[in-house]
Amino acid sequence: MNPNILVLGAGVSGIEASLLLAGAGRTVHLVEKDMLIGGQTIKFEEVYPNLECSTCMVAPKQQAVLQSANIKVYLQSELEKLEGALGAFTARITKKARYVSLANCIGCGACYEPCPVSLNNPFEEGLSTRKAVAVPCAGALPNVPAIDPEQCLHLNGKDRNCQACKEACMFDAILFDDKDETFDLEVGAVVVATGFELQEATKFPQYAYGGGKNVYSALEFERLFASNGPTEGKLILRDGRTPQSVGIIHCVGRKEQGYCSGVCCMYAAKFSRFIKHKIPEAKVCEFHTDLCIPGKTYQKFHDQTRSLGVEFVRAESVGVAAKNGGLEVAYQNVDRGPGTFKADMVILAPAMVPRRDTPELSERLGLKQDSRGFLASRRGGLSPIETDIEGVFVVGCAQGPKDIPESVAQAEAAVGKILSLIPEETG
Amino acid sequence: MSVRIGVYVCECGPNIPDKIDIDKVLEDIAPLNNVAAAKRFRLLCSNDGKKYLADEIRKEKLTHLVVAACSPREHEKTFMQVCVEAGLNPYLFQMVNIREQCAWMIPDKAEATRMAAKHIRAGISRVALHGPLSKKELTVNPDVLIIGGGISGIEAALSLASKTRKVAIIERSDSLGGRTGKLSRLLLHQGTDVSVLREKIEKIEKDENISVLTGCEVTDIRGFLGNFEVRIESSGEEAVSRSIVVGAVVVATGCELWDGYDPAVYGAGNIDDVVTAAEFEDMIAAGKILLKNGKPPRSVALIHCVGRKEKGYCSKVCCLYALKFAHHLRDSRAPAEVYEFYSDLCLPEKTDQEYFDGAVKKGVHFLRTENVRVEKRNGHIVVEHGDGAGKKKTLEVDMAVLAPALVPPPGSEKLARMLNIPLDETGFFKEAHAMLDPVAAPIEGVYIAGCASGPKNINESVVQAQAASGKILSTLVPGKTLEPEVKISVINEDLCTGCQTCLSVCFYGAISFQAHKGVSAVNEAICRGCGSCVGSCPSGAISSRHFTYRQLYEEIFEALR
Amino acid sequence: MTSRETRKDKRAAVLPAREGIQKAVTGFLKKALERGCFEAVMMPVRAPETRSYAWLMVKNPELLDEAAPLPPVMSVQGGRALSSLTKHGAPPLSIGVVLRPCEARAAVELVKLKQIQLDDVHVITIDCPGALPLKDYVRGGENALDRFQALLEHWDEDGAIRPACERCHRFSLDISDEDRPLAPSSKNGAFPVEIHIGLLGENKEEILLIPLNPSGEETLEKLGLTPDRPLDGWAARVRALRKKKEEKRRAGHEEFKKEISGLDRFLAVFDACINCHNCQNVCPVCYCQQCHFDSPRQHLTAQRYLDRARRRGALRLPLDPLLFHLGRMSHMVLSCVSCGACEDACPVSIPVGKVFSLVADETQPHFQYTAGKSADEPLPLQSFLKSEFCEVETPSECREHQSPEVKSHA
Amino acid sequence: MTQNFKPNLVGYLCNWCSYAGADLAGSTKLEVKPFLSVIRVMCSSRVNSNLVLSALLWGADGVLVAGCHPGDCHYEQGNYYARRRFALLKKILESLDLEPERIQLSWISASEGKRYAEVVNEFSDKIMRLGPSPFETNPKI
Repeated sequence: MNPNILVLGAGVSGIEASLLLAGAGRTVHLVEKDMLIGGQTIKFEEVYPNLECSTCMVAPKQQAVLQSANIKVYLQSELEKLEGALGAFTARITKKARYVSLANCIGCGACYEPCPVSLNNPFEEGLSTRKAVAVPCAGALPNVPAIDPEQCLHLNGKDRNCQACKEACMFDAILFDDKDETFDLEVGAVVVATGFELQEATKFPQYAYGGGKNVYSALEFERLFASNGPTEGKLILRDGRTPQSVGIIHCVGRKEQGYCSGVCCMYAAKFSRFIKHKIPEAKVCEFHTDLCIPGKTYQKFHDQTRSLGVEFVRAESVGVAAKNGGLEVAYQNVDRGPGTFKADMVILAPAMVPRRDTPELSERLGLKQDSRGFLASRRGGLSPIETDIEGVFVVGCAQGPKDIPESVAQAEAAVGKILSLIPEETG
Repeated sequence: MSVRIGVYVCECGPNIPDKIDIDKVLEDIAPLNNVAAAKRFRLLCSNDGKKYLADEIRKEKLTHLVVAACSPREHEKTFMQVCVEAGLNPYLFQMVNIREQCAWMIPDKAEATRMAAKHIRAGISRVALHGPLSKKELTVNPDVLIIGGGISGIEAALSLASKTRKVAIIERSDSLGGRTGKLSRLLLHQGTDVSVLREKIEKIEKDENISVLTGCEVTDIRGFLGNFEVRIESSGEEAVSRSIVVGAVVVATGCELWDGYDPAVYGAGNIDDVVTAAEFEDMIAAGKILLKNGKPPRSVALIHCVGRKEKGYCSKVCCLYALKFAHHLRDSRAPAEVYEFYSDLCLPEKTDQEYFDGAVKKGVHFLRTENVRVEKRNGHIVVEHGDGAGKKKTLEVDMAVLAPALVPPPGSEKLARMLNIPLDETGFFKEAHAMLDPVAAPIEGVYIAGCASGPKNINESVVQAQAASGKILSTLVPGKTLEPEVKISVINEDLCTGCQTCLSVCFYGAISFQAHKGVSAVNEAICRGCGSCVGSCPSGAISSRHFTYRQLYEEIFEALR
Repeated sequence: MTSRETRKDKRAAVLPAREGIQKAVTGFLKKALERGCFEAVMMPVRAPETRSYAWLMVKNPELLDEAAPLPPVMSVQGGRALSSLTKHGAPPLSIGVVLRPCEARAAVELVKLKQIQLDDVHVITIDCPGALPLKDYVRGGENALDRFQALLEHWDEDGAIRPACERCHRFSLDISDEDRPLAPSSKNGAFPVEIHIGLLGENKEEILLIPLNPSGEETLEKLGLTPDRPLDGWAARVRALRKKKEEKRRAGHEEFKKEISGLDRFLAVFDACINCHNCQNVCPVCYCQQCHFDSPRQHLTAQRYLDRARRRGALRLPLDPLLFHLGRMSHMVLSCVSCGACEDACPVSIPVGKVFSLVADETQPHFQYTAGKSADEPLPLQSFLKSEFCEVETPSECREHQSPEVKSHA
Repeated sequence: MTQNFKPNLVGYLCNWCSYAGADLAGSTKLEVKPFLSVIRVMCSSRVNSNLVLSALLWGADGVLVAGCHPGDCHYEQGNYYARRRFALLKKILESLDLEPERIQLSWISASEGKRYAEVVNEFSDKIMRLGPSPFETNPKI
C-alpha cells in the first residue's frame, strides 16, 4: 500500500492532519485552493472561549508546514479527479500559475507599490483593496504574492508593456510566462478538509445587507477587528465614526438551511466581548433563538458576556432597515411581543454552508453529498469522518458545521484511521 | 583550537543595502576578537548563497557562524541545515535579524546602520559562547494503555492495536461498553444502531494484540512519553496486581449522570414513575415502558437541563436523547402524549434539526420553561413550570423522565494526581490546548478521549478516540526514536538547593525532585525549553541551553555600547 | 481543641517563675525531656566561661543548665539553625525547639521553601522583648546582660535593643481582636507552633504556657499542667504593646523612606558597603547554596569592565554592590520576616534591615501575602491569578474575560 | 538634551508572540524608533529580575519585557509567572523610588505589528523625556 497521503485544504484541519502525518514520516501532498495556507482561522483576531490570539496559535503550525521536508504544498491548486482505492489512489491535480516564483521571492513586497491595478481584496471580504500582485494580508504564509491574471494589465493583455512589478523585483521572481500545470499524485489515502463558506447575506433582503450600509456579515466583522485587518483592529463604521450601538443577529438562514450551525452563538458572544472591550459604553444587543452553547466551558463564557451588560433578546422574524442615517432592528420578542433597537452597526451570523464548489468536488471524489449539501459520511457508522470510500476521509467543516477543536480532532482522527489502515511496514 | 567566527551579511537584494551601509558595518566588526571573516553576499538563502556559506565554513575553518539577514523565523532552519552540510554543529550558529527588525523599520540609514552593527556585535559575542548541542534520541515503547472500556476506549484500542503495538484496556466494571453499551439504541437518525458496538467488542475479544482487564484499576503510573510504568490492581476479592510498561496512556474514563439534584425539586427516587434517563433507557431496552402499576403511561414529561444551573454548563447530549425518547414513545402502537420541558434546544449537529422537526410532526409538545418542579399532588405527578414570561403553570402526567447533567466519574481526581495532569473547574480533565490540541493532556504521552474531557455525543467521542490514536501513531512509530527539544533546561546539582520552586512553575511536569540527592532534575524527554524554571530559580542553578545567562548578558553588553 | 477557637475560650497553663523566666522555661524543657515529650531540645546555650550563645541540640537535661530560651542577642537566626538540622530530611528523633516569633516566621517560610522539615519537631515560641545589637553586646561587658535583664522586667526598651526589634510588632502571637483565631487556622497547623510562652502575664512571678494544638495539649498534660488560666490579661498587654510598636514601625518606615528614596540617597546609604555579603550569609530566608550574584556567571571580562569604564568615565570596583542588594531583595523580600539579622551582621552598620523590612511591608501586601503567617499560603512567585496586576502592563489592556482562578501546585 | 540623546533600550521579546509581532511591524514597513536592542527569549517567563536588573544597572536607559497576552502563552502559563515577577520588581523600584518608569512590561501578539511599533515608539519617547539613566551617569555606581 502506498504510504503517502493527499490532504485537500490547508485550513486548520488540513494543517493538523499534514503535520501529524509528516511527523509519522509520511510524505504528505497538501493541496490548497487559495494562495496562502491557514484557511478561515487566520482571519480571526481571537478565538473563543479563551479569546486567544489566533495568529499566535496557528502561525507556528503554518511555519512548521512550510518548513517540513515531508510536506509538499501545492497552492492555488485543486483536485481534478480521484481514482483507485485504499492504498492506491491516483489524484489528478491542477495548479494555477502564480506568476511569482516561490523559490526566488523573498517577500520584500517591492512589487506591490508600482503595480497600477487595485482590486477588492477577497481575503479582507472586500473591505480593503490590494494590488494585482500582492499577498492577501500582512503576515500571510507563505509570504509570497501572486498575480491575478484577470486583473494584471500585462497578463490580461490590456497593456502588454506593463512590467512594473518585474522591474521592481530584484530577484527575478516575477514569471509572466508561468503556466497552469496538471499532474498526478499517487497516494494511499485522502483527507478532505476543504472547509466551509458563510451563507451569502444578500440572500436575505430582510437584513438590509449590502449597499455600503453598516451591516456586516460575521467574517467581515472578524476582519474588521483583526489587528492585521483593513482597519488595523479599529472598530469603526464605514464613515469612520465609532459605533455606539451594535445589534448582532443570530440564526441568519437557519430556517432556510434547516440546521443550526452550532458556533454562531459563541462567536456572537465573542463579538460582543470585543465590542464591549473596545467601546465599553457601546450598547450591544444580541437577537437569538435557542442558545446553543454546549460543552463544559461555553456556558461560563456566555454568562460572563451577559455580565458585561450585553443584552440578549429571544426574538423571531428579525428585520433590519435603514432609518434616518442609522439602522433599526425590528423584532418579535418571543415572550414580550414586538420591539425595535436603534443600531449604528448590525452584524449578521449567517449559517455555515458547504463551499459552492462542493458539487464538483463530490463528483470528482466520487462521494455523495448529504441532504444539507455537505460531503456525506458513511451511514451506519459511528465516526462521521468515514465515508463510503475506504481510505477517503472528510474532516472539519467540509463534513458539517463545527468549531475549531472539533475540526482539529477530526483531522487527527483521520490520521489515526489512516496510520492504522496503512501501517508503516506495508508502506 | 582557537575560535574562528565567520560573519556573513546578506544583502537580501536591495532590501538591506538600501537601508544599511553594509561596508561600514563590516569595517566595524572585522577587527573584533575571534572574527575570522566578515563578508557580504547578495542572497544567502538562494542556492548559490547556501553553497557559498558551506564553502566559506570549510575554507575559513570556521568554528562559529553568524548570519545577519532576515528574521530567524524565516531562515534560521535553512542556515542550520547549511551548517550541518558543512560539518559544523548547527548550534554554533547565530542568526541576526537586520531586515525585519532593522532595515525595514528604521528609515534613517545612519541609524539603521548603527543598530545593525549593534545587533551583529551582539550576535558575535553571543555565538562565541555557544557550545555544540546534539539531538538526543530516545527509543520508545509503542504499546498503549487505555483507561476505560467505553466507546472511546474501544475505538482507540481498535485503531491502535497491531502486530507491532500491543494495547491494554483497563475497565473498572466487569464488562466493556460503558454508557453507550447501556443505550437502548444509538442515533437512529444517522442510520446507526447498537449492533455496531457489539461488533466492535467482538472484534476486540478476537484481537490477540489487545488485552482487556475488566474489574481492574490503575493504582500507580510513573514515567513519560515512550516509557510509562503502570501498576494495575483488580478491585475484586482476590486482589491481583501487576505491572506493565507502555509508551502512551489514553484516558477514556467517560462521564456519569449527575445525581446530586434536590429530590424535593425533581422528585426522583421518592415519587413513583419519576425516572432518570438511564432508567428509561433500560425500559426501552427491556421493551416495556410501564408505570409502577403495570399500566403504560398515557402521558410522559421529558425534563431537560436537570442540574444545568448548578453545574454551570450545558451537557449537549440531553436534547438529542430526549428527542430519541419522544420518537420512541410516539412510534409505539398506543402513543403517549409527550411533553418536553426545555430551556434552550441544543441541536448543533447538521442532522439534529431534522430529527427535531420529525418529533414535532409526530405531535410531541415542546414547552420552553424555567424553574421546573416535579411533585406528587393528590396521587398525580404534576410538573410545575414557569413559561418564558415567568408565568407559573402546571401539567399533570403519568410519568416524568429526568435528563440530568453529565458529570465526571468518581476517581477522576485520584487518576489526575497519578498522571500529574490537571482537572479544570468543572472536574473534567483539562486539555493541553482547548483549541488546537483537544485530545492531549498537558503531559506528553497522555491523551484524553471522549467525555473524560467534557460532555460529548457518541460521534465526537469516537472521533476523539481516533484522534488520540492519530497522535499516538504519529509519535510512537515502532522502530523510530523520539527527538525531544534540544534547547532545554539543565540543572546544576551543586547549586540546586532543592526548594522545588521550579517544579511549581513547570506546566509540563518536566521537573522532578530527587529526594535522595536533595536536588531537582529535568526530564529531557518532556522539557519544552520555555525557561520558566530558569526564570524562577533564585540561585540560578537552572540554565536553559542556548539562552544561558552568559549568552544573554553578552547581548546586553553589546546593546549598551 | 481546634485552632479555630478564639481567645475567649482559650486557657493557658501557669508556670511559676520566681527565679526568672530563663530558669523557669529551661526547667519546663528539662521536665519535658525527662517525661519524653521529645527526645532532644534545640536552643541557644551560653558557652561556659564566655558570654557568647550558640544553638545546641541537647539530649542530656543536665546540659540545659546554661541554656537561655531567650538570649540577650540573636547570634544565629533560629530559622537558619533549624534549617541546618532538618534541611535534608526530618531528624530521626523528636526535637523541641524554642524560637523567637521572628525565628518561627522564618521557619514557616523555610518550610514552604523545603529547607525545613517539621515532622516530629515541636516548635515552641516565646514572647520576645527584643534582642540587643550584637556589636553592643560584644563590647558592652556584663552590664549588657543587666540591660537585657531590665528589659525582661519592664519591656520598655530605651533604645537598647536592635532597631529591627524596636519596630517589631509581631513579637508575640497574632491576636489583633476578640474573635481572631489565636493561632492562624489551617489543615496541618499552618503556623506550626504547639506551645506559645506568654511572658506578659499579670504577674512577673509566673509565665503562661499556651497550647496551640493537640500535641501542645498533650505535652502539657504529660507535665501535669492544666490550661485553666484565662488569657484576657496577657492578651490585653500584648495588644497594647503591639499598638505602640505598630505605630513606631509605621512612623519609622515613613521617616526612613525620606532618608532612602531616590538613587542618590539610596547610594548614600549603601556607599559604605564592603561587599562582604554578610547580610546574605546570615539571612534566614536566603537559602541558596550559592548566591546568584556571587556566581562566576556574574563575573565580567576585563574587556567588559573597560567598555563600561570608557562609557562612564569611572567604574567602582568590585562591581555592582547595588545589583547584589537589589537582586537579593527581588529574590527574598516577599519572604522577609524583618528579623534584622542582616543589620546585626553588617560590619559597617548599613541599616540593611530597615531597608528590607520597609520594602517587605510595601511589597508583601501587594501579593496579599504575609511572610511567616501560614505554611498553607502558596509562595507568591510559585502561584498566580489569571487576572491580576493589569496595572503593571503598559499600555494596560486588562482583558475582562480572564476569570480569577488561583493556580498553585501543592 | 533629549535632542541628541540616543537611549540604549533593551527589549526581551518572547519568541512566539512579541518577536513575531516585531517582525510583522518590519514586514509591513512601520517606522520604529532605532533605540531598542531586541533579545529573543523563548518565553517571557525566562525573564526574571536578574536579567532586568543587570540590563538596568549596567547602563540600559530602559528595559522592555514583552510577551504573549495573558491566556495566549505558547507554554500555557509562562507569562502569568513573568507578570508576577515583573510586578514584584516594579514594586521594589517604586517603593525605593529607583527609576521604576524605566522598566516596562507589554503584551504584544504575533498579529500586532502596529502595537509593537506603538509600544516601542512610546517607550522610546518616554525614556528620551526622562533622559539618560542615573544608574549610568551616577559616578558612585
